Amino acid sequence: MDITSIFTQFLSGLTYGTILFLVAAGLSLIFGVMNILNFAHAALWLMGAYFSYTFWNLMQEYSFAFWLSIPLAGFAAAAVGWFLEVVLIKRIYKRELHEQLLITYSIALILSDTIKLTWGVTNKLIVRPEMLRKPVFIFGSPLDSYFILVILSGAAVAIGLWWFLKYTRYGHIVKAAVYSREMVAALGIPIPRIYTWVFTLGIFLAGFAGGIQAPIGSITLGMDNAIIIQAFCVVVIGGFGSLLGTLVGSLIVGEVMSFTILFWPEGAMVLIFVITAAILIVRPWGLFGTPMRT
Amino acid sequence: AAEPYNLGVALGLTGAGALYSADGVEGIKLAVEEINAKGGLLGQHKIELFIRDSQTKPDVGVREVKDLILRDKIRAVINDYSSAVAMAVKPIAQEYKVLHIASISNSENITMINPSPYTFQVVPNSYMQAKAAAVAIAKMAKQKGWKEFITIASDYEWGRSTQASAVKFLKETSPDLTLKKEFWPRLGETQFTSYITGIMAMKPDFVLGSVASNDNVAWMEQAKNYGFFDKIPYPGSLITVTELMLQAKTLTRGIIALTRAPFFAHMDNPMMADFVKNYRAKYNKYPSDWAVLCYDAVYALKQGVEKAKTIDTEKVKDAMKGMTVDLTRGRLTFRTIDNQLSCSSYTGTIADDPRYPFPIYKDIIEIKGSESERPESEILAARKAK
Amino acid sequence: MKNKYLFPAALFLLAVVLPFIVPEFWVHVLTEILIMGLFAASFNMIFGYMGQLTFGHAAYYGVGAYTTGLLIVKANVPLLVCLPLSMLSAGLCAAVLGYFCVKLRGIYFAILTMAFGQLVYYIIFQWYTFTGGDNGLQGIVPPAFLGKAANPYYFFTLIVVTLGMIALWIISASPFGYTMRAIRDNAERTEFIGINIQRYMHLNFIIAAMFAGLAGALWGPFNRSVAPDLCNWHHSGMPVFMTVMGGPSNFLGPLVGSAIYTMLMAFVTSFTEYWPMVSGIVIIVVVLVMPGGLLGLLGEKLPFLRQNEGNAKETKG
Amino acid sequence: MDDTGKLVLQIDRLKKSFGKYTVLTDVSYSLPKGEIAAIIGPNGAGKSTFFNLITGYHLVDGGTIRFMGREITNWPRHRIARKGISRAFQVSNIYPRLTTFENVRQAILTQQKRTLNIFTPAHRLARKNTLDLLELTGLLSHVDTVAGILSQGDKKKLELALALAGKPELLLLDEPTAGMSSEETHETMQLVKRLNREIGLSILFTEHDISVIFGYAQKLSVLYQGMVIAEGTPEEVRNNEEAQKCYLGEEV
Amino acid sequence: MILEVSGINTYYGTSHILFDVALHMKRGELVCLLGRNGSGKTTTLRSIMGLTIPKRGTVMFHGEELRGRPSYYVAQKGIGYVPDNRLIFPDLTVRENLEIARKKSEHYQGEPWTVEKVCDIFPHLKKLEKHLGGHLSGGEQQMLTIARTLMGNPELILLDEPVEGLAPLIVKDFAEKLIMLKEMGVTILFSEQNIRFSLAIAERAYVINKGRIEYEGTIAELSKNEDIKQKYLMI
Ligand SMILES: Nc1ncnc2c1ncn2[C@@H]1O[C@H](COP(=O)(O)OP(=O)(O)OP(=O)(O)O)[C@@H](O)[C@H]1O
Ligand SMILES: Nc1ncnc2c1ncn2[C@@H]1O[C@H](COP(=O)(O)OP(=O)(O)OP(=O)(O)O)[C@@H](O)[C@H]1O
Ligand SMILES: [Mg+2]
Ligand SMILES: [Mg+2]
Repeated sequence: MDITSIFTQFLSGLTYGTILFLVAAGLSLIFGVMNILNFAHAALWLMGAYFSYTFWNLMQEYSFAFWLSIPLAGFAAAAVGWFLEVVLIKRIYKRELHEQLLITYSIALILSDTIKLTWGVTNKLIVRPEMLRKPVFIFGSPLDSYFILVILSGAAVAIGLWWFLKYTRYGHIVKAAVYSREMVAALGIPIPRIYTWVFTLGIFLAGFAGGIQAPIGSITLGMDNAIIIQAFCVVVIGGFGSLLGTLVGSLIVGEVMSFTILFWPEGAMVLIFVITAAILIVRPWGLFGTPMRT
Repeated sequence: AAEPYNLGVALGLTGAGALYSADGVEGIKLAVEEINAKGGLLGQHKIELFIRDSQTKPDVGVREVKDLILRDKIRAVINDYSSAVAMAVKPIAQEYKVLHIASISNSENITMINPSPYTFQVVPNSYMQAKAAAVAIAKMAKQKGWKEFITIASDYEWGRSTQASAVKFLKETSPDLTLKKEFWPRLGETQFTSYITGIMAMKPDFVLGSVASNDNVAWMEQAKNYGFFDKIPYPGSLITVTELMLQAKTLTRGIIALTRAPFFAHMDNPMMADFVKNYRAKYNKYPSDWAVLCYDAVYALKQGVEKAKTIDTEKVKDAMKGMTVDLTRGRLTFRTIDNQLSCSSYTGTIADDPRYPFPIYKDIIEIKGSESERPESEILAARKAK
Repeated sequence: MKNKYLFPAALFLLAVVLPFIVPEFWVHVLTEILIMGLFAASFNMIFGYMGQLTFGHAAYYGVGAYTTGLLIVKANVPLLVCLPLSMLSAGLCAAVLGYFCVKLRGIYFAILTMAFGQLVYYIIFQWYTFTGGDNGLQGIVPPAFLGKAANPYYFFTLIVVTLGMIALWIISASPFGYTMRAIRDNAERTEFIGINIQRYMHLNFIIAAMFAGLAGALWGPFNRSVAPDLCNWHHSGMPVFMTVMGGPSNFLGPLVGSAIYTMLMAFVTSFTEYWPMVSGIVIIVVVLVMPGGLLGLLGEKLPFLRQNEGNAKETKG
Repeated sequence: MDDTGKLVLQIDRLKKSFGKYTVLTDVSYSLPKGEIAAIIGPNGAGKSTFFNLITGYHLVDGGTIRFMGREITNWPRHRIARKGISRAFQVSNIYPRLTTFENVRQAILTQQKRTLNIFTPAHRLARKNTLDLLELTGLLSHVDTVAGILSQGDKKKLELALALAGKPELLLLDEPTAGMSSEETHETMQLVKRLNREIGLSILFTEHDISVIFGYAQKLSVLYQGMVIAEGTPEEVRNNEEAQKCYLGEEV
Repeated sequence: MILEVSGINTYYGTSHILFDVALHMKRGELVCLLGRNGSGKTTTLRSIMGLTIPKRGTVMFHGEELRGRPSYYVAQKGIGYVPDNRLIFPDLTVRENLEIARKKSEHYQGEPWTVEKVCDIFPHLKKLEKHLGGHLSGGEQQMLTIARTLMGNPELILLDEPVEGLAPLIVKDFAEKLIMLKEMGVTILFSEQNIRFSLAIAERAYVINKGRIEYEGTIAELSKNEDIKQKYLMI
């Protein structure tokens, strides 16, 4: 294998990793702040992709449609997320782990049928602007030009979230709230409101990631099924609630996928699970997470 | 009125097969409507449809079919998108003596091994398709002096059996071709970039693809944006009418591809012309391969009943053995040895056509069933080995 | 005092009588309820008694199913021999994987079991030459004496499942079972009274897996085929649904949950392809309205259903 | 040494740090069989840590711990417990969702090595022993109460019962009477004293309540800045200047 | 009068715990709430804080009705609470435990508290800054919870059994700190079992028994009232 093709493979691992990061970032944020593992995250991601398609489709004649539909997808998903939080998720903060998992899993089921009812079973395709239809070459390695946009968005989300977590206390509030919600409230922290907005923000990220995903291939039902498990792996490898961890975890999964495909194509997923299991056994809180009492 | 004819449909309405199955259901509904409008089977038995979701999972498929048989008292079931489901349903249908018509799933194993007299296949099976692709490719390989190739196939029954047969044929017909590498993306994969760059880096002379439904769309879209098709010939992979319609705007023109039942190849057949007309009137779109195949499945059954002159399943089953039927795809015969319909596969070059809002196949080559079927001797040998 | 056996006895009687009353399709559903009920009850050994949520229990169910499937298809081994062998293979598998799982707790435990479950799934999926890959195995035919009709196999299942449930009941009421409850309640304290909790949890994990394997072994001959989906994480979610619906703090909760869930599915899928939405809504309602599951709710109204499981709620300030 | 046979606990140069933070620098301690002794010291002196090291909750960094002449340093917790050291925790650490009865029965069954039994229904076993112990600790009126809703004082009693169920040779009590009213405090300490007298149980406890410390301990050790700075009879310690300065304050 | 509680009745489920409890605090007062185990001291403090909401009665803070408000709202108004079971966040470091509690509060007029300033009061905490809350000794946790409450800049602090588990020397030291806080203008209401400590520092006392306020008066008066002391405080 020559150096160019290694670099090419690295680049595609990077793009894959970025997409995973975009999906996992919101998941990790929600888990990090609210201690809820959101099974419905990928469904909302998918919904974001469909939203993006709809916006694009409605505004097709304008040249900005393509660009605008991506953030709009984020907002539309955030609205759904906000609704879900206020109506359902709010009721389960105090519940046990399995009940939270069941509720979010049920939401995922309901959402995927909602998607099916709304958009039908036919795949949706967004036609990219001319300038994004050809590959670019970086040191002789081809790269889908759209992925430059993807990587930039990934970076933007990473920086934005880093800022959010660094300059706010949300990360700490959760660790405190896990132990005693009552005490946190007695310190004057309005948990319900914080949770609502963090959840909404997390879902905004999911929808935005969906919008970013939409022009990559085609949008189909069931896309969320595969990615949610991979996103879990990312979060586990990187460490629950750690932004840096999520980023590193995504890149690890992306690159592992990308390179295993060359040597042991059938084994890519197996390897990801082996890595995830190994991390859990050796360092359950992940590469960058902090141990939490259970 | 006479007793109705209960017809079950168990297709993967959710999961990976939803896209194709939904079209199939539409084809079936149209056929049933037409038949019922004429009084039903034998002019008196109205067909009643019972539609279930097999979820593209074998054990769910089995449960749903059992339910159809026991509660809805169906006499025949059209099933499934997934070959694995069809294979799981086969013994159940045989046990309860219910006809089982496979109209989308096309693994050869459905009819080759452990054959059931109740199971019929109206779609060209994986062997026939692979052979058709190989014939087309071998010709091109000779012309262009190709030496090395790579395969990419979805990692499940259909992808595997299609890939295996195609590689075998290519080796037989063009011994100097070498298979450089096999790629096996997971069924349901959405990100193909690593495969794309991996393949491009190896610079094969051509790539043979058997990627399934939704994944196929994603794969081709993503590959295109890497300039994949400009660099590497991609002949003989399955690009059905569904993809032609879906990717009308984005599909790379000029690719040589393979499909199972393109309606435009048989517009000269009045039955097909009528079907397309009615289908468009009803659903406001052109029929995909799956709509055609499932429509044919119902008509094959109808003609079986007419030949048996009764709706009694035992008699219909016997009547259909080796029967010749008139379908949208022309006059075709079920092979006696395995109940496989001896139907054609189609290859051609993807190109725009002013008559349709999407590209179709140009220079279609119809590879007849008789040219592509597995020889009976091999089937017998395989059954013996089992 | 004895009336705590009343409810199980009534259920058993019902199970004996029902197949003579209901149409054949429902006998199949009943068989499924029993098999899934045993599966869910085995899951509850880990969830309800040990206090850990496993999301990979289907792996052991699948290993059991494949053991029986392979033995029947490839070697024509009698079913009665297959059952203990399936328990053994599932137990062995759990002995290896469980060793690592029991080191973790809570969400980490849930995810590790899920990762291992997926691993087993992918191995079965990929190992074409041995397991038939995603095709699964066909031709798993029950022995002739069980005949072709639904009832004989149903009664066979009923006997096996009843024996399995009795075994689980005995274990759960034994000192070992109470040690599990103690570990669930306060693992740290349990160490200081002199118990090697890792070892006990491992043992319990293996026991639970063995019974999951037994349930799996019954599935193949019932369905005539097995497929890798049986090991998938989606399938691991089923016992979770069932147990939560039925009530994890009641020994029969998982079985009752299996009945509700299976019948609901049999019913819903017959008229809509939007069964995921329906089941999603049902689960949400159950979780929100009946936190203790059906038996938990009924237990408040009908004391005879209640068992002294040491699960009374702690009133927090 | 000849008198090892008479020492239940013999600790030699024990060290413990958490990261850079050293809690115990060099602690040597011995406890003769059948004695009640107390360890006192300011908050954060390392008293609980000392107990945690003996019972295997934390790993020892240096030094040795001998119990009945046998070295038990860094044994796993459950082995130490089986060997005969029981403890009651500073913050009550019981089974909140099991009943008081089940709490104690669990500890007794463990002591009787019957917990691997998967055949006999648990309710047939150890009933009498459990009730006896509940009576002894004054919990009989709460047999079927779920332990989580017991009052603070009763939780502490249950804590003691769990420790006693292990039939220990050595009992470690970490602030056994914290949160109890003065009546209950003395009832509890009387019980402890009785056990010591009647079955010769060796007891080591910590307390901040001066009346308990001086009322019940036969031997006092003052732990300060990671070391034992004073040791002796209550009288000796009371008059020790250092002990006064760092712990008791002037006016005792 | 910054706090005026009148006629509150509080229930746990169906059991009636507080009966018409009334108390009031002036700015800068140091008041104690005495009573036996289970008499309702904790419940009274929780009722003011909004952690258990009284069924009837009023809790007026600076003339605003707080009964029925969520506890975060009460805290934001300027009431701090130190629970008897400490509730240190075990997974946060000492510093994080303090920082999470930092907030403005409506009625506080003094200079805002900082980590440095509270560490001046409890110098012992300074060297534990990076330790996890869960690793602290019992007494250290007690210091931390008080310090944490100060970080929220409360005008009124409710302390539940503040000296339980503290070494005698620290208790003495702590008594001085409380007086110091009081002199800084912070109003303090605390419950205690340690009568000696209470009588030494408080100005006024309430005695509660079986959920009813049985006595109210200055410490000087209480010291003289042997009847009340014997009947309710058992000394
Ligand atoms: N796991 C740990 N990690 C870091 N520091 C710890 C840990 N456990 C204890 N410490 C520190 O060690 C010191 C001794 O704590 P210990 O609990 O032994 O004190 P103590 O003497 O029992 O005090 P108290 O009388 O207040 O209960 C404390 O300063 C505490 O912060
Ligand atoms: N969560 C609860 N559920 C039911 N009853 C409770 C609950 N918490 C407290 N009680 C009861 O309320 C009464 C008052 O309790 P409270 O905690 O207010 O007493 P206290 O004066 O603070 O006692 P202590 O000095 O022991 O802390 C007690 O009888 C107690 O048993
Ligand atoms: Mg201590
Ligand atoms: Mg109190």
